[in-house]
Amino acid sequence: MIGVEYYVLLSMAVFCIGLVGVLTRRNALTFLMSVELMLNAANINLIAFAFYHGNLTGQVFALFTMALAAAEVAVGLGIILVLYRNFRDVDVTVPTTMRW
Amino acid sequence: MNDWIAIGALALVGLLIPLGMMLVSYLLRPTVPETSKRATYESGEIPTGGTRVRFNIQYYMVALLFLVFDIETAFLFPWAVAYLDAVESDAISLLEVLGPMLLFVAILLIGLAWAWRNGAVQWAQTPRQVEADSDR
Amino acid sequence: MAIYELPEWTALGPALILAVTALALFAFDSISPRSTNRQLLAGTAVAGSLTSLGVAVWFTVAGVGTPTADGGNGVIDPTHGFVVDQLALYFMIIVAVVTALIVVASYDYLVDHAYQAEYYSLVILAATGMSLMAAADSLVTILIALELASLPSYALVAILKDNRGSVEAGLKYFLIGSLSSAIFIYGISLVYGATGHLELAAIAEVVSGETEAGSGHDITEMGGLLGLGILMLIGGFAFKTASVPFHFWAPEAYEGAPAPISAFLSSASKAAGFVVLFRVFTEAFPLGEIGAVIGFDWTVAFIVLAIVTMTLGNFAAATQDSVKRMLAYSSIGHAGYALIGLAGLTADGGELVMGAAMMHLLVYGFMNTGAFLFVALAEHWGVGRTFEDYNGLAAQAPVACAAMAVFMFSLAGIPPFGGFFSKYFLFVGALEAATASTAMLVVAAVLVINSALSLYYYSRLVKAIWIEDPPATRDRLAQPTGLYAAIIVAAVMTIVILPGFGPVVDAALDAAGAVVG
Amino acid sequence: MEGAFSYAPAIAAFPLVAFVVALVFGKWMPKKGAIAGIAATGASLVFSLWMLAAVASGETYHETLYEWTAGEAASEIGADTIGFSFGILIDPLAALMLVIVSLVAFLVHVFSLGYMNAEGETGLPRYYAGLGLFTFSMLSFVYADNLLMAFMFFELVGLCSFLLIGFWFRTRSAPSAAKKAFLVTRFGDYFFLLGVVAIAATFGTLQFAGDESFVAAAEAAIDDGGQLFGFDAETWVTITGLLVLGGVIGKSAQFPLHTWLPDAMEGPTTVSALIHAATMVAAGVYLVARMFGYYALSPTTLAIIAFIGGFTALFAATMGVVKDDVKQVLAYSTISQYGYMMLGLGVGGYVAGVFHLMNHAFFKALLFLGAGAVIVLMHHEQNMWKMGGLKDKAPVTYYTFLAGALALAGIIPFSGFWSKDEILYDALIVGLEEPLIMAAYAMGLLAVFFTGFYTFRMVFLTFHGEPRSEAAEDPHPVGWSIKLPLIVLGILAVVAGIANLAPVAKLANVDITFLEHWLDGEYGGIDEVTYSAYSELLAYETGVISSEQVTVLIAAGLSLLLAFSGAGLAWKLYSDPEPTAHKERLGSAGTVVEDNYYQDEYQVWLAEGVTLPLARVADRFDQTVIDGTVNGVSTASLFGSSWVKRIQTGIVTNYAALLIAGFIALLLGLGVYGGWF
Repeated sequence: MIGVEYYVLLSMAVFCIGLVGVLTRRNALTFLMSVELMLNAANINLIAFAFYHGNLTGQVFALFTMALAAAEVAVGLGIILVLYRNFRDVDVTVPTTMRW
Repeated sequence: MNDWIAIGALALVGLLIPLGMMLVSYLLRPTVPETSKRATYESGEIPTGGTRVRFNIQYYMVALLFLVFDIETAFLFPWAVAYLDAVESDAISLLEVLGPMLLFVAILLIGLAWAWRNGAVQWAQTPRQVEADSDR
Repeated sequence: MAIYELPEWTALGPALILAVTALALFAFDSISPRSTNRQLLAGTAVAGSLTSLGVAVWFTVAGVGTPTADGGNGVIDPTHGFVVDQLALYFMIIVAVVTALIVVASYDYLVDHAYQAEYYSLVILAATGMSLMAAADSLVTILIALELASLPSYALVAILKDNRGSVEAGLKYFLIGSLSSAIFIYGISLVYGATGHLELAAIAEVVSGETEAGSGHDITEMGGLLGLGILMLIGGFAFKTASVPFHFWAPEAYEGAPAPISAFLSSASKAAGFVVLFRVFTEAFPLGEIGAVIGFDWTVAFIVLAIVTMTLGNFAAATQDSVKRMLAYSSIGHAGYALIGLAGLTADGGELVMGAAMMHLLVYGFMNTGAFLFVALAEHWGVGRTFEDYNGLAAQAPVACAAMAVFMFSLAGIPPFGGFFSKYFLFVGALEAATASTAMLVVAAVLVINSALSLYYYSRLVKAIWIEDPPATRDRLAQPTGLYAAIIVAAVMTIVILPGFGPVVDAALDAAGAVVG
Repeated sequence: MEGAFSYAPAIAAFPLVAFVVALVFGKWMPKKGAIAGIAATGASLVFSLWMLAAVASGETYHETLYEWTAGEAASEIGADTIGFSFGILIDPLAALMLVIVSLVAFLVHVFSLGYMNAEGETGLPRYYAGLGLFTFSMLSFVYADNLLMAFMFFELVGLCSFLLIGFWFRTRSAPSAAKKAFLVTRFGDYFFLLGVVAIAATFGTLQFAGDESFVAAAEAAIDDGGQLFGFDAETWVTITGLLVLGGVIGKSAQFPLHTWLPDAMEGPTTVSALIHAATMVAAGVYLVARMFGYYALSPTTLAIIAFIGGFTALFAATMGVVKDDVKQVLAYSTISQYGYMMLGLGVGGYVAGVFHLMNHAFFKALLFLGAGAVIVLMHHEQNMWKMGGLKDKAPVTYYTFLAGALALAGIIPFSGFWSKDEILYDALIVGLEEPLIMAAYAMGLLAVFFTGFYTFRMVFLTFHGEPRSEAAEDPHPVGWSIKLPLIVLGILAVVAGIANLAPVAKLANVDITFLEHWLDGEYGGIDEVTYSAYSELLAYETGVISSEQVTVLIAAGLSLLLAFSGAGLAWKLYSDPEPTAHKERLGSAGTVVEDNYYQDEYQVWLAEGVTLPLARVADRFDQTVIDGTVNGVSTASLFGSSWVKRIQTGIVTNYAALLIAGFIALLLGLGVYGGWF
């Protein structure tokens, strides 16, 4: 049986990949995908720990996380659409009318 | 630890096989450049326009709707799993079993109705249709 | 009163009423999507939020959450994952009040706006989330309620679809928000991993060693994991409360959003963030015991965050040109003040400092909402956004400007107004906590310094409004009823909360005692 | 009379209501607030008389109404709690004073109808509001039962005088006079405040009367012979008494803080009447009478009071001699007369001092109102050299004014004679044993001559002779509202002396010293605050010349002689139809006197030569060091601000990076702190 720590390492790796994506990619959609990656890292954890602790809480929670992720994407895509309409671009570094 | 060596070896082999095949193919094949080879394949039709077409915004709308409602159905599964046991159990009344899910579905229905009435599922009109509408 | 004759799930009434209101608005919009019956829409939203407020007040008065020993009805567990106690009701009241105020104000702000029904239903939906946050006592419900509050907020900030500022604000809010919630959820997964539970009480039992974690391992082995998880939770809440370092969205989101929404986010949303913060940290990670597991008490983190947040918010606000942005930064500063409520807790006490933070959030709910609504009024007039543009408004709209002066002085903490008292209690509470930890002395000192600095920029606005001469070219200013009503109510409350401070203090201290003690 | 006292607060409340009414609704009221003021002061007068009757029937009232704070505080004599409260003390002295104050205030209000309303003044609501507040403050001060409450209303009285003296604030002189009055009296009050604090810290109580009073505590402390703050108990009582006396000297315009009073003539004449006769200036002397038990414990303080009083009496009288403005003459006469009261109190003549306070209130109010009437007659001309001949044209004004003048000059049998003579008699009998008091007595006696002179100079110049200006030839008529108060006060000026015919009593050996009995609590009083109780405390030896009757005769004869000779000299010099000025004959002395002994000049020099440079140094310190620090801090803050806000670059990716960086910094910091690594 594979120890739970490997799952944690895997999830952390996925989380960090997502994080790097957030920090380096300028396309709003990629940003969103990277965040999804981070959420999935959390899901890995939850499932692994649910198995480890022997209760279903984590699995159910993962279900909720997925639903939330979907809702978030829905709202996010809507915002990205109006972003494109206003700025003619989906680059997140373009809108800088407000700063300081 | 030995298990891990085996896994590592397997991974290595798994990586080498496709790479080797690509290498062999590269060495053996004749090179005959031809434009139709580079063209986009569209089920045998002659391609029109570039690959980077802009999709109609309605694609996103439908995709969003699909995404949201699709994911919501995932919540039905745990309920469905527990349903039979719950119905047979004496401790829980039928209302307590069905009520929450009916409420959940009702809320979803309100959402769907809203999206529908606000034109989210209505396919966008082409310019020609708009013209036709205004002519009438 | 006859609380017990009601089923227990009705204890969530304030939140459920809001939910029903939101659904009713959606249903209405489904039936007639192109209706512009603003009276009906706004009226429904106001009625819903006022009913929610009334029910929450009624529950408080009826003694829901008051310990049975004191003649109350005790804490009620309406359903799995929720709890209705004094803390929950207190913050439900704040949320409902702010919602009512901004809905009333929005009536005028939204003239000629295309998405009336959507706007109101999203506001009420977000309020539902915030109200649920107040009662959530499991990480699952907390997350769902938090997202229920966040997602409509993203959309609301960006609701002016053709306004680049609004869209940009929405984008930034959404991106930082999604990143923060990813961190938050990951934190939850780590806490779950370390303890095997998501209910706060169950987590606390594991942390204090009363029960074993699900897998039977010793909790101290997982100390690092739990510590990282807790820090990530702090991150998620810091986003919601606009605290450093998760505050970056706030200046832009508040500046770009429609002003009523800025008011909503900076008052209600922040308060909701704080109630979850208070509940999670006092209930799930009991002080003293947590130190043995992760190596330090989490108050240290909040001391650092409070100091940095206060300082950054106030310093950045000092030299702003745009009034709305100044208020946005000052809102960050006030989040820092409220954080003192957690920083000053000790293992065996701290109701005073936490109660003070809660009082501050209530008073802040009025004065900050009022201030942003004044900005909404200015946007309605179209006078511009900088301090100079506000010059001499008092000559043309003395009532609203008097109210604004009240808000500014109250925010700065000048004696006759509510803001002074809550800040004073915070200061006293911080000093009291300093007996346990000398770092709290620094916190108290920073509080004073920042208050002094804040007086500078708040009074700058008062000076612009009242003392400077108005530009000759300004037209007559309209007097929109709804906005005026909301502003005046907020101003009156900011003032009368002073004579009525006794009950507020009692309520806040009781609520704080409920979770601390 | 049961329950009369429960209405006592109303006495002060009426004028307060009038103040509010005049301020808020005055603009729309028919007489701009005058009616409200008259009604209120009239009601106060009725209630005061009721209190007087109640006290006469043998009751007194001492009640704490509201305690605004109380707590633990260790005081020097060992009391460990202290409370600050509002309370009412009505004993014979307070009851008498209440009647005087409300009567004068009432008459001044009535007079104002003719003086202010009829003359078409603007800002009348403000005027009547000021009068109302003034009356309220003074009445509250009078029946205050503790020193702190007295202090508060003492200050309020000062504020009201500021408001009313500066009533014509558009002129150049009135605001400056108001400021001067305020500042000079504040200077005295500063010491008063110190005294209040010192007494509170020493005895842990500020009550005037009762077992808990600071007077009783001081007496006990002196009897114990212990030390208070490192001083002998008596020395310490002297020090605190002198501190409180600072306030008295300022308010009662005693040397050297008298300079504000002549300038205060810039206010409306009615206000002058109120200030001089019954409120502000009287407040100082009343305070000494109120806490006379405390001063009686310290012979040093008493001697100082007596000497200052005697000196001021003479000093001010000489200045009054050369003034041309009718109000100025009266102003200096006020200073002089209050000097007499101080002299009387200082030599232990408690009854005499209070008696003179009462008589003076009547005749000085009369004189000022008379002067006001003259000013109305003269179309607002105040220079006596432009008057003359008003005797026949305004007989009511003339005869009442003459009654006041005779009382002021101390001519038998007018009221002023009886009280002044009693003061001088008391001074004389003490002076026979104490050389310092003898000197004070001598000055007081000499002042009688000058008083007679300047009073009749004023009368002659104003009313006698030929009219010397057009205004005097054709005086403006005055109405009933002016005449009525004059007549009332005129009668009182004539007959008030009956209250205490001490010389007659001593010579004829009949018991007609009603006021003495009154103040002695024979009709009703509080034990520790009676004349006889004070007499026991006094340490003065008294002497007589051969026998008491002879001494009485000598004292009375001397003062009468001097008064008559002063009046006679005035008659000789100024009773011509066309009187001429005689100032030149005084030579350089005249110049000195006319310039008020350069009192203003030296005080200005003190202010400009000493205080101003000091203030400049302080200001320089404030500007450079303190402000520099503050400015530096604010500059640094704003610089920091402009730096801090640069973090917010506007690029959301940077935010994410900073957010993560901040999070990692927190993680590392706490990790190190918690020992994770």
